[in-house]
Amino acid sequence: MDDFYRENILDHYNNPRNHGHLDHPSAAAEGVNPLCGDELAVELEVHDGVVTDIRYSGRGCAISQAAASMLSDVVKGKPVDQLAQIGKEDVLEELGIPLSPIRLKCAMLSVGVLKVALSELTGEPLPPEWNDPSDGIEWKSA
Amino acid sequence: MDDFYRENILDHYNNPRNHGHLDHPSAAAEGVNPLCGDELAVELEVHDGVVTDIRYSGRGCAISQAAASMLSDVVKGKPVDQLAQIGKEDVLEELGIPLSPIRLKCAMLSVGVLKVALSELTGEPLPPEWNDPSDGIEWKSA
Amino acid sequence: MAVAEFTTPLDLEKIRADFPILARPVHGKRLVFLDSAASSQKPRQVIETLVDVYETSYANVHRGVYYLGARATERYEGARDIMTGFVNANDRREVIFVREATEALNLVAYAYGRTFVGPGDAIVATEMEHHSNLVPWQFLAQQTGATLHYLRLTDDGSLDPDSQQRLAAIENVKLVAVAHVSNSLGTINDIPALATWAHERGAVLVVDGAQAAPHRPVDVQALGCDFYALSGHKMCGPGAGILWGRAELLEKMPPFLTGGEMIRTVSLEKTTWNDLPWKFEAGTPAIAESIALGAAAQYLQGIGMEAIEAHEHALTAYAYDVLDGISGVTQYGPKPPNRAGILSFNVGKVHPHDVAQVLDSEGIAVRAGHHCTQPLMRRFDLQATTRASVYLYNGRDDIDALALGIEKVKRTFSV
Amino acid sequence: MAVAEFTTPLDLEKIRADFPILARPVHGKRLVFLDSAASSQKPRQVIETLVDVYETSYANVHRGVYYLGARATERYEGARDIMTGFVNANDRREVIFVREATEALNLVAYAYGRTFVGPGDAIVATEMEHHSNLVPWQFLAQQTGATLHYLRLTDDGSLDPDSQQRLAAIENVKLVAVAHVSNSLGTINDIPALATWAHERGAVLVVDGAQAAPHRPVDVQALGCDFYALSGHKMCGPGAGILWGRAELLEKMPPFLTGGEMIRTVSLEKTTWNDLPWKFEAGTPAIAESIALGAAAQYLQGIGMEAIEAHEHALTAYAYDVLDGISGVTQYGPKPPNRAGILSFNVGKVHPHDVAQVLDSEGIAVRAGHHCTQPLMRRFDLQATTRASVYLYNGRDDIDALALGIEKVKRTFSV
Ligand SMILES: Cc1ncc(COP(=O)(O)O)c(C=O)c1O
Ligand SMILES: Cc1ncc(COP(=O)(O)O)c(C=O)c1O
Repeated sequence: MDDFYRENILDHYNNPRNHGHLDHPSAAAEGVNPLCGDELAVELEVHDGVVTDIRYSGRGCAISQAAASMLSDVVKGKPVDQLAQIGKEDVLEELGIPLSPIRLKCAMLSVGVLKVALSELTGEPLPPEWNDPSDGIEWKSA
Repeated sequence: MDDFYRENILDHYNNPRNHGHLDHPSAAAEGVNPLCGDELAVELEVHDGVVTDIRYSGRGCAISQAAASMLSDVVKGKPVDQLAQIGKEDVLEELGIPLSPIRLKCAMLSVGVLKVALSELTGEPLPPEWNDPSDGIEWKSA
Repeated sequence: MAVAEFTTPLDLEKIRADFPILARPVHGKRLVFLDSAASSQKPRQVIETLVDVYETSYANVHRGVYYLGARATERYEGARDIMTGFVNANDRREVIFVREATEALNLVAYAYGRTFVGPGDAIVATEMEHHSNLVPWQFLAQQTGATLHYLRLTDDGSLDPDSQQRLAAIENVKLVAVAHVSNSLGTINDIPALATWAHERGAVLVVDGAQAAPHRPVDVQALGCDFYALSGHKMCGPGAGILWGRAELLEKMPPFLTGGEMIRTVSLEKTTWNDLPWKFEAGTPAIAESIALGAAAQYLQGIGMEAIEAHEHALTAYAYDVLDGISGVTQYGPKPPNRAGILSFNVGKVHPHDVAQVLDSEGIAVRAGHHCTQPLMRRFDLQATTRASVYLYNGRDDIDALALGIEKVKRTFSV
Repeated sequence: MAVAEFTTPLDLEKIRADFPILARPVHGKRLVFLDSAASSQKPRQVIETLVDVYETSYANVHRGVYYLGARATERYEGARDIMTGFVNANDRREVIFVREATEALNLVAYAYGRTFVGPGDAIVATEMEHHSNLVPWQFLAQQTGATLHYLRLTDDGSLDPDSQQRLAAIENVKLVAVAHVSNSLGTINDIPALATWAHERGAVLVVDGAQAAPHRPVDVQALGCDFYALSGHKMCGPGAGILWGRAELLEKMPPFLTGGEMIRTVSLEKTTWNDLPWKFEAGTPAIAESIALGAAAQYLQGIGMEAIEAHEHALTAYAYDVLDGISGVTQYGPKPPNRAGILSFNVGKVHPHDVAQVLDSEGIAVRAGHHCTQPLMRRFDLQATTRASVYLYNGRDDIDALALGIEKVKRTFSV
């Protein structure tokens, strides 16, 4: 358990990538986990089907913030139609630690918000696993 | 446990003493144990401060009926002011068997009804141990 | 009269060895426990689960970041998954932990009843209901101005089709409440047919499964009902049970108990509710108890609900015939095979308390009384009956002991 | 800064040996359990009582004529006698078994609230309440048209006398609800004074004793309140608790849950209620759990509630000083000695989830979050805190481990 907060998690937490806001986002969304108060917003800039820029903001625990930072690195520069592939496993792999159910929600906040923003962008419905009413998380597109 | 229904209990149950009704009771009362449906009525005839006759009637288990029959034998011929002494112990002694709480209520139905009839007769309030709202038994004087 | 032959798919000896209490004599006699309809005994698998939770995995659930909190949550929610499978619900969000069937039925009466039943509406129950599936509806009718109607019984203790036809004319029926199996007579009701009948009227069907779920496979989807209540303590578990309800209904119901856990956000002015199932689980749930209920369900599933049903079916047929062969014994309720493992009878005019007391002296545990079905007793003009009920640990020897015990009753009271 | 000296009247080593879970390492470290305010661990005396009930004395209660039925009833009602003594009630009829404090408070909100609170009436709660002593009153106010007012807090987390004075003008106050001890801040409220304040207004006082009853002697007569709720799972017991209420009030209240046990007579038309306390205990109670709650109360009484209080008092003073000495740590709530054994703090700007996670890696169990007191969090402009709470099995070594753990948090997050 000693390396729960691995170097890379702390690095992303202390030096967040792509933190802040975009002037003209093509799509944006936010999520709140009312169980712990974590909040996260994501903004995307898309040109010719490619995510040219991304920013996130919010507050919460190191896991939710580091996951958001890591995810933003992954997403930036990717074609939108590749992003549908991104899932829970990718975030877990980036974090590289086993998570209990309660911490899993922290980790998944950013990818969930991303999915909402993408669905806003493409007009495709939110995949059901991101729309599970029993996960306690509230999404809204901005 | 084999002699729960001792000879004398079965004798009183099968050959009830003082069963039935009086033509001109000086006092009467009834009781119902709604938990098991046992019903018991007692009628007293009193002359010059002495119980000259007693009748009981009702339906219920062997314990409640035998106890009523035994009690009627004890009461008959006694001065009213001696009857205030009669209590739970006397009934238990007559029955001569140990009773679980649920069967205790069966055994005490007749003596409780007697107490109500006596209190009607003498105008003295019902002793508190016969007026415990938590014993589940409903008394009324007839 | 020929007595039904008794064969069972169960390994009785093995099963009995699982129940420590069965090995302890009562009044120096072998314990013949024939009161499982009131509450069942517990196998060591369930007792050990309680001990194991408290010794290795206990903490409050849902909030703890630490190891024990995660472990307790995992086991608690795991029990919900087991119970979801046990009643074949298609969604774990539909499974709400409660103390017992009574709480489950009250949850429906308060949260659904107080919202969707109003003045001029009708509720239909039956004359055979246990008080726990009767008084909540009386109380609801009284508080909302609705009218409560009853399906009547035939002389053998089945729902009377004529009565159902007469009641068909009633309008604004909002809720129909019925036992899956009667605890006094062993009657098995046709739930799918009643579901259709209720739904045709736009009503929901609430099923009291207290006497069914421990004894036969339950498939809420196949039954077609809208709510299903069961008690863990009658199915080898401790003081925990479940309410199953359709998600669409649970979602549009307000909460019942309020407090911690069932909220999403609370401010001084306003509160929003948590998602299903937690919206209906206010406060700290019975954690170890719910986990042990899951263990009880797994224990029963391990033996097989079909096998348990077949066992009780055979034993009930045998017992019915044995009692039928004892002069002076009157039995009530439907004849096997259409009957669950509940035998209700009287011995001559001997009061059931006396019957039960004599049987107790032989180590035999049966129930005597109205079995929380006073209206049913009145329907049959009875004050009380003696009730023997069987479960997976009962065998032919128990019924034979009962028969001998009844002979002793007859001797004692000269029947 | 000087750290308070720690001396205790308890034999800690002996007590710890009673709790099997404390002997099991977590992540290879000694378990430092500092989350008893959420739910306490269980001593073997309580676990063994559960096992013993199921192995020797189990049956349904109140109706069984047979040996096990009588034995179970005796033990169950015996537990009620123990709990009557535990809160010093003067009448066993005033002690109602429930699942936990949340159910107890809802019982009052439904049965008392829906009967005696109406439109235009006022309810007073406080800003420090646990959701379980807040949402039921919001829900009651919403459903009855009453208004809910709040006693506000001073900056150190005590009830604000000014606020009480402002609220003194409110008319038609029917009910005042307050925690005996705050679960987020450790504030100890002056219940006798609040009882006087409530009674002067013709209101009843409902006390949420969830955080007090496990930790200090409770005397409901001396407190002068009208209802008192407690959870067994926070006081070494399983999933059972009690509501204590004044008999005069309980008698004039309608029932809450309805069904078996709580009735006197049932007909198809009308039902009459059983006497206290059973009028409020519908269905099959949590039998073994209630008996084991009695065993928990006896266990605590055997050690001595005064001694437990003194122990926690000393340990809290020590812990407060230790935390106070760690730079970057901010504590909330009143300073000892006027404080129960609950320590609520933050470490720099580190999110409490992260604090708890790092502590977990050292085997230390603490809670992180809003502790079901969102309005209180808002009052202090907090999203969450880390909470360490102590009980009879905690000692100085646990606090010292916590301090070391916090140093690790600081290192990890460069505070
Ligand atoms: C048919 C039926 N319904 C409901 C109940 C109530 O069960 P519980 O007391 O466990 O709530 C019982 C148990 O006696 C029952 O037999
Ligand atoms: C002050 C307070 N009140 C009420 C409760 C609710 O207790 P339970 O969840 O056992 O009903 C708690 C427990 O978290 C508490 O701390």
